[in-house]
Amino acid sequence: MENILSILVFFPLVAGLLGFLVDKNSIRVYGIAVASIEFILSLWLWMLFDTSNAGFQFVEMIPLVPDFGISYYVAVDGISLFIIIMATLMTLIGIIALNIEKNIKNLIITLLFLEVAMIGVFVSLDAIIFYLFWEFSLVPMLYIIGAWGGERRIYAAVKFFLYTFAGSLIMLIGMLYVAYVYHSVSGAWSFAITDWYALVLPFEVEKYLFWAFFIGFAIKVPMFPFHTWLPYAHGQAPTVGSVILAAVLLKMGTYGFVRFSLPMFPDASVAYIMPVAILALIMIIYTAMVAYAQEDMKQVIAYSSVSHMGVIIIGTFAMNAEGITGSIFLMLSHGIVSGALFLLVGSIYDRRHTKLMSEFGGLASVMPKYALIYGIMLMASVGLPLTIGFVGEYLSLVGFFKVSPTLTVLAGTSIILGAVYMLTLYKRTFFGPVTNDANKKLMDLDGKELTALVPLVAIVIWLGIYPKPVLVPIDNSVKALTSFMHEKAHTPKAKATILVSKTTREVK
Amino acid sequence: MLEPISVSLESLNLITLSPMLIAIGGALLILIIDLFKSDLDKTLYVILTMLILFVDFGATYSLAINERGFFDLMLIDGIAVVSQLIILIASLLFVPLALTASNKRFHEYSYPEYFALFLFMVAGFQFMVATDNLILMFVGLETASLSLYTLIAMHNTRGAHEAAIKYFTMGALAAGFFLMGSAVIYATTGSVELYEVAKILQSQMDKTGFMISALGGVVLMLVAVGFKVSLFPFHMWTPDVYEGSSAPMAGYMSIVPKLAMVVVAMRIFGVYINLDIQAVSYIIIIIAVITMTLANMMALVQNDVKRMLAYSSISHAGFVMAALALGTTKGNSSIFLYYGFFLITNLGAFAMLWISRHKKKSHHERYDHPFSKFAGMVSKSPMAAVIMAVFMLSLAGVPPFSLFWGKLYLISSVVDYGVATDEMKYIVLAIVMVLNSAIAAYYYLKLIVYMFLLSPSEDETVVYANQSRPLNVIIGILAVTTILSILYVQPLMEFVTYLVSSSGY
Amino acid sequence: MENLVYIALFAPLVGSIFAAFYGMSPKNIITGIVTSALLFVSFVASAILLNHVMTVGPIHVRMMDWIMAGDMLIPFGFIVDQVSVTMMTMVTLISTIIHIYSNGYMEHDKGFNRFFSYLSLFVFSMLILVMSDNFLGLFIGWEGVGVCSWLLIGFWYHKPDVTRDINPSISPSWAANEAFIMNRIADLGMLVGIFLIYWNLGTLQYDEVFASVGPLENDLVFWIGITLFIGAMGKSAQFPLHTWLADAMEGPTPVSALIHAATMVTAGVYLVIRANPIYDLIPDVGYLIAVVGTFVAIFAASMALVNRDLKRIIAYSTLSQLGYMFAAAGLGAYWVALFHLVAHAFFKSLLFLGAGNVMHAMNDQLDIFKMGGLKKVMRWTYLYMGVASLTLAGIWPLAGFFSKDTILEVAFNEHTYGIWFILWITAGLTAFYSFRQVFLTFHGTQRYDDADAHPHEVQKYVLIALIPLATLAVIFGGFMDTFKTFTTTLLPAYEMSEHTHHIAWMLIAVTSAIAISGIIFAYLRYGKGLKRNEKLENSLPYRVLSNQYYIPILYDKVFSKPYASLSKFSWQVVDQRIVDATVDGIGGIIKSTGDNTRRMQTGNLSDYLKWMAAGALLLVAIAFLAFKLTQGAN
Amino acid sequence: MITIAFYFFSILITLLFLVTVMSKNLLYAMTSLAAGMVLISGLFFMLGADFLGVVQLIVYVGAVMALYSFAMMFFDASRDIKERNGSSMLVFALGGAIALLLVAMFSAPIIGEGAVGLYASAEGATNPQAVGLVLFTKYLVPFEVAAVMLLVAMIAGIILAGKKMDVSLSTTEDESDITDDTQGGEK
Amino acid sequence: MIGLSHYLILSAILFSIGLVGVLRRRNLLMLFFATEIMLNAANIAFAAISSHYNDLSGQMFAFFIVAVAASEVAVGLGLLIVLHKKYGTLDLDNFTVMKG
Repeated sequence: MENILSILVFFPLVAGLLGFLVDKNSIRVYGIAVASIEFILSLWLWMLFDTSNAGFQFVEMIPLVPDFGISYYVAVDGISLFIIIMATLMTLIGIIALNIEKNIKNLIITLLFLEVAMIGVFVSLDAIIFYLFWEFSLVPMLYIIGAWGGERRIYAAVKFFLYTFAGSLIMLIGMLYVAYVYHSVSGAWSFAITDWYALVLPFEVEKYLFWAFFIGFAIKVPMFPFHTWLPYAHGQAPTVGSVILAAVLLKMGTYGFVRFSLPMFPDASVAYIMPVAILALIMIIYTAMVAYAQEDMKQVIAYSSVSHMGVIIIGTFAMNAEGITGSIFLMLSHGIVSGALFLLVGSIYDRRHTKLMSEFGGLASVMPKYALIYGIMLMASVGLPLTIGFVGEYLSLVGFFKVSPTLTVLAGTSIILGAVYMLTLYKRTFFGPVTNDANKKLMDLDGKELTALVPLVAIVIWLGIYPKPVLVPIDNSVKALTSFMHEKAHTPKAKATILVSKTTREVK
Repeated sequence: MLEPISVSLESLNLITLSPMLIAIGGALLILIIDLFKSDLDKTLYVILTMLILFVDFGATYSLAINERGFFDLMLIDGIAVVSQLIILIASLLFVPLALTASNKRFHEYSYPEYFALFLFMVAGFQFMVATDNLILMFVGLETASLSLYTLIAMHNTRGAHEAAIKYFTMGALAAGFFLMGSAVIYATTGSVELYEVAKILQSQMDKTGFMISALGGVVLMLVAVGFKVSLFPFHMWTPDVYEGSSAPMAGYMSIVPKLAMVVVAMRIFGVYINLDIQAVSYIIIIIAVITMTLANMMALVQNDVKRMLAYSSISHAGFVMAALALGTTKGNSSIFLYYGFFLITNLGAFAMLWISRHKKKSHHERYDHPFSKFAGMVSKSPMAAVIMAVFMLSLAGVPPFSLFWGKLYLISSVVDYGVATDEMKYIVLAIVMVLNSAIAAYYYLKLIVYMFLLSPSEDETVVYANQSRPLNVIIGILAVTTILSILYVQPLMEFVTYLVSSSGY
Repeated sequence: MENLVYIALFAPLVGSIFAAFYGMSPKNIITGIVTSALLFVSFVASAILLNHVMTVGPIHVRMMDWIMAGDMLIPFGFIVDQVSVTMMTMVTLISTIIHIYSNGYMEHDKGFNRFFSYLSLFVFSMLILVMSDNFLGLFIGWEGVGVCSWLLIGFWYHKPDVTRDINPSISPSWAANEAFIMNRIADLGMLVGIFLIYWNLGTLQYDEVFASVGPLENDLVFWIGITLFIGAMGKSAQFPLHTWLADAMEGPTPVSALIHAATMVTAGVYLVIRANPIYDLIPDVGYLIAVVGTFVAIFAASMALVNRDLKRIIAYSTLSQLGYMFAAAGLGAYWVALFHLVAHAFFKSLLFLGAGNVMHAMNDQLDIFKMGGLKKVMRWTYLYMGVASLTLAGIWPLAGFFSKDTILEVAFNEHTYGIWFILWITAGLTAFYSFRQVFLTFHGTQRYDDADAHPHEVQKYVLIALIPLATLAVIFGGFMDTFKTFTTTLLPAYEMSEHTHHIAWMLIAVTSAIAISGIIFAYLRYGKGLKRNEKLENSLPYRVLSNQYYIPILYDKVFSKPYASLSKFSWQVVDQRIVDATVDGIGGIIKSTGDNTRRMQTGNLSDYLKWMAAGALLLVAIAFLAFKLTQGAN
Repeated sequence: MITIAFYFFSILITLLFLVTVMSKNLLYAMTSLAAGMVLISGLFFMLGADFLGVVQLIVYVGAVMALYSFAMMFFDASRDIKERNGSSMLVFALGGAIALLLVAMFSAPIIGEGAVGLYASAEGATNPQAVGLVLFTKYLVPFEVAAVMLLVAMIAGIILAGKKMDVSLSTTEDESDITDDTQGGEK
Repeated sequence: MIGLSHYLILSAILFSIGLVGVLRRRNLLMLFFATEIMLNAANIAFAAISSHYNDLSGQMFAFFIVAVAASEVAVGLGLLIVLHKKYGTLDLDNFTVMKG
């Protein structure tokens, strides 16, 4: 099963193309079947994965354009493995929970193509192939938002596309720059990230490249002040779009930082911890406030995503294994939790066709199951211990504390402000008397919705209590990363900041 | 009396002339056939033209490179071959677009002269790129241009007439500038042959007047080049002419005349750039940046797809010129690569417009292809909408579609140059280029938005009135090559780079 | 024994999950019975463990790994030592009683099953809190009790929001959110403390931390102490994070008794006691804690003086007693603090449960001005509340006497006479407000309308269930010496100096005197019934006190409202009109440039030609520029 | 002598061309254009380019002017031309600026010193002979291309001026178009 | 003595006159006249440089320019005839449908 990664990438593609032949009344089942197979394949990948090996596994390399150093080069390590699994899972959940009748065939096929792009991004070790999937992921998302979205869907979709497109093009220049530097050093062209890792660049160069990549990733994350596309995208996207956008697409940005910025430019990353952290802090605090001011439930969650992504960034730039592991775990947890929250908002929207909090109130007595699951996800979102949200948030903060206690305290306000907006949302929506007659007869969650949500609840609790099977492989790869960065860094400050862990662990 | 001159036939290396002679001969053949029997169907001529072009292609392909012929007048180097090949491929794809649904739909295809003129034009372009003699360049250019004016006018609509007259008049003015530029070069160096020019310029590098003449020549030449390649502010004919002429012709014009002129520019400006006269690079870069930026912005606000594509092709020309200013092998190869990919995509896009062409302007009083015509296409004919979207995404530079690779390589060449010379300016140029790509993405998206995201208009007229099997085949070929470009990037890159580098560009 | 640890810990969780399965179905008595029984099991296990710890020694179990990253390894580990087993026994005992009590109290509530699920979950969290062997484990419990508190305060979530004039707590859901958020503020402090410990000591296990904290730089220990105390302040509702506790009375009364009197709110004290090796190193912080505690003691007592709300009065008294505990802990008398904690738990929950009976009888009427004369109908309750109030007031020989008096002695012993004096005054106030409440409720004439309420005694089994509490409230003082020897095997043994020992009897006398005078004053004032004094009620000090020093309003004005409007500003102005408008503005500029430049495309050939000529000139200009540029470069 | 002739010719040519450019009357314009071209051939003779002078006379004055006159007759251009010459200031400014620049450029010492004519006239050959020698060896290809170009021009002229353009097939509806529209389906 | 630069300057002046004509004229026929002037200006320059260097390339160039000019006239007039036939006017102000 050495080429399981290729199967993972191309199975949905083939399935998507063949999907055109499937009758539109049966396409839902087709979609669920394909997504399930893909999910099982990704679980199988986990089975086959050697958790004690911190390096890249299942490496496949086929030269595509040898003269220009482009090759189909894919592999996974602990860092990407679980994001892939999450991507397949969230796609499956998204398709299960799908509640759209219009053009469903197109939607399902588009989702499958999107899955290709998502998995492609996380398995690619060739910058151009990475970029290819990265850019290509925009297209299905554009279609999903634009075709099945709300009133201002076109504005939102186009904004999403152009914003990320512009950012990633700047990143492309950075990639070409690195490629040329590699070429001038080694005499051969290569876009393989592992080759690039070996490049030790002077700080002067690193700093420009760092910012070039930064822009690409920051827009995707999205970091303040590049975040304004996100509320529109989320606000207008159909549920499944929001779920995948929040769960997976945003993670591409933070994953990019871990995969590219840190190991390639350790010195610049360290040198710019402060500016990046300050942006992240603004994300955390400012967007939490903005979230508090929202009137639309979905917008609250959209802004809360930005806020949480700030914590992920903080963790990533902690430059120690605790922080980076935490940030990657937080990516997973945020993916699952925000995905679930979007699903939940989607189900109420399906019932009432509004997401305004003022329209609701007292839902807890009308829809207890809904309120329960919402409550669990809310608690996970605010980082309650023993839910998935705590582990990552705690590790990210603890990691960054080593870098700057003061900023960590400020970043830590996310646990307060997060509680403020989330609880306010919950109070306004679920508590109080049922004042609106339209809410009195609302149906509680149906079987389909429960099928989608209950596994997520299970994961939220399972990984909150026993994160070890996931945490250890991530941690092993991150430790390898940090020690590599430490080795590579040449400025004294970077050497001092990047911590190398001493302990190694295994999942039994 | 004078001594008779004896010239051996071998020294003439007549083979270098063969591709053009085939085209000219073919044109004459068509004229003769028409002379004998006048009511033959256009399909005959289409296929005949394709065959001739095919033979021409073969002849070009088999040319040995870095050969001179006919008293050193003909120059078959790498870029001559590669540009001719691209021109011929574009022509081969263009001609069958005449095979629209019914026999006598559009004016120009009703006359065999159209095909003859087309072949003459191809020959003209081939002459243009296969020489480094300014005279032959000029004569080739004019032959091609005069044919082209006529071909445009033969579409015989009000727009076509207007387009032809605009193009013609501006072309005449541009020719004047070309001539004055040549005169300056000739005055400076006493030669109209570029290799000779280069030699003399090199020996004059330290002269005070040199810079003036160099820049003067460049400026005047650049007006002419700018006109043909459509650089700001010499681009003004482009949108009008594209709008007025038939869609395939517009698509063709966005590639072939431009490419031919780019080759000429490469030869002329290459002389200066190779002498490391940086000012020339700067002029070209500045004009290229202005071109791509302004054209993009104007494309943004268009209401007609064809006109939008016209502006977009102006912007692409700006891209190409930026790479040209580098004077590196990679830069020059990237230009051909870019045009190769651009050819596939852009011709595809225009072909899609072509099959949607109505004789009556049903959706807009002026435009043939207003955006609103494509509203909700995905529900009317999903396959066509998807194909058009692929072309648009490719134009926007979204991977993995073909133009992405062209863009990648082209920007890479700019970045390389910047890194190699340690000049931040070139990195900034690259950033400007990518930002322009991002702006450009907006208007390409606009069409996608219309096709996929908006609901169809009430108007139930069929959009693809011009559809026919040959057109479908052509579009299919173009779409497949656009989508699967990753599979042939490597050989293409290898081939182009080999040809370009082997002749020292 | 390990199994017993797990039984003690997980029995409530099992009960909670069991009840949760019935959470959405109508009332089912079985949930009440099962959860109560399981809690009893937990209590029994705890008691056996108590015995085991007493006779054999502490037990340390490690269940599994939890978080690991980098060099960090956090296990689920549980320690049953003198301190935790004391807490466990106390918690499980009171919880069991309250579970039984709730069977009666919540009899008619729709959310009966849900209630038991929450309540048992709370006990589980509390047990995690006290049993955990590391700081992060404690934090799990810490947050867990916070959530349960949120759930339980907001148990009657369906009540609408009203203005502060009608109900100072606005609504249960509002109070729940307030409690959660305030606690979160403190939790951040606690997290920072945990971070500090981790990065400086490399571990979060109590034993390792306490073993290695000594050589640490004093500044760091100082900060660790401060931040952990900030955490404690939130959970134990110390000033300025105290407002939530009074509002938390919106929850059902058993909840108030369990969470907001006996257990959760004492978690802060527990933390300080648990972290005593740290605080021993930093007496300054200890002193600060004592000062804060003292301040809160009198501060809360003063608010209780004038309050008319039955439950709020008890809540303030809880706050005040927490202040005592902190004072003791801060002064280094950890075992005294723990002793007061346990004693307080018994009598305060008793008091609350009694109040619950009254509420039940009065149809949820809480205003003591509208009660009176209930003695006749609720004899048992009267008895319970009387005993509890006497204990609270610190009357010999009840439990409160011993614990409170020892605290005062400690304050005296430390030569912190200011603290002693204030606590002494507070003792008087405590006696006064406790009996003000008792008298107004049970004595005097009937002031309620029969149409609204038909006071009656609660179910028998409920009353019986309260007996252990009442007994303990009475006799617990007698176990003081046993308690001391037991806990001081772990905690530092605090010994009074010779001098204090000598004048101890004098201190006792003084303290008892003020307590008794407080009671007498209350009797004189209220014993015969309510005589309202309009002038006094309208005086400024009275209004300040009855409005809780206007602090909630101040918080509202200074924090909530500005935060809300700042948030709105951030969204509508900064985000939409600045950040997003910039993005759209760039797009707009590009577009309008396009619109403007396309105008040069006039369609007129002559203009095009002119542009060409102009372009040639432009090129010349550029050429000149480029020429200059390159010349400059050369 | 040559100086006088040069200035005589130059001034006259300039004036005549100015008339061409400025005159409102088509006839005047054309006549002065023709006259100017004749005089230019004089300059060619002065420069020793006899053959070119003759070609200039024959092609320009003969052929081109004849074409223009035919066209003029066709267009009925006896009246004055009404033109809207709005922004003449701009025009002259542009023209003047370009003139200045070109003059400045040409006044600079731009002549390359190392430059040697590659195709000097053969010893003892007259100009036409020398031209012929170069034209039919080195420049035979352009010569032939020019022939093709003239052929193109001829075909273009025939098509454009002839009847073939009278009815446009690109706008008249043909049958299939109508059926397409009525059927409303894709083919 | 008349040198090369005299001719070149004359050529420049004539070129500019032609340019002014091109820019100024609205009647397409008149405009074509002006383009002829420009081509002729170039011819003078080529002839003069050619004689300066004693090199025939310039004359060749001029010769081809004459040929090009003739062809342009043919095509241009053809276009004008079409326009005149269809629209009855040669004023370029009437051909401004396509713009923007």
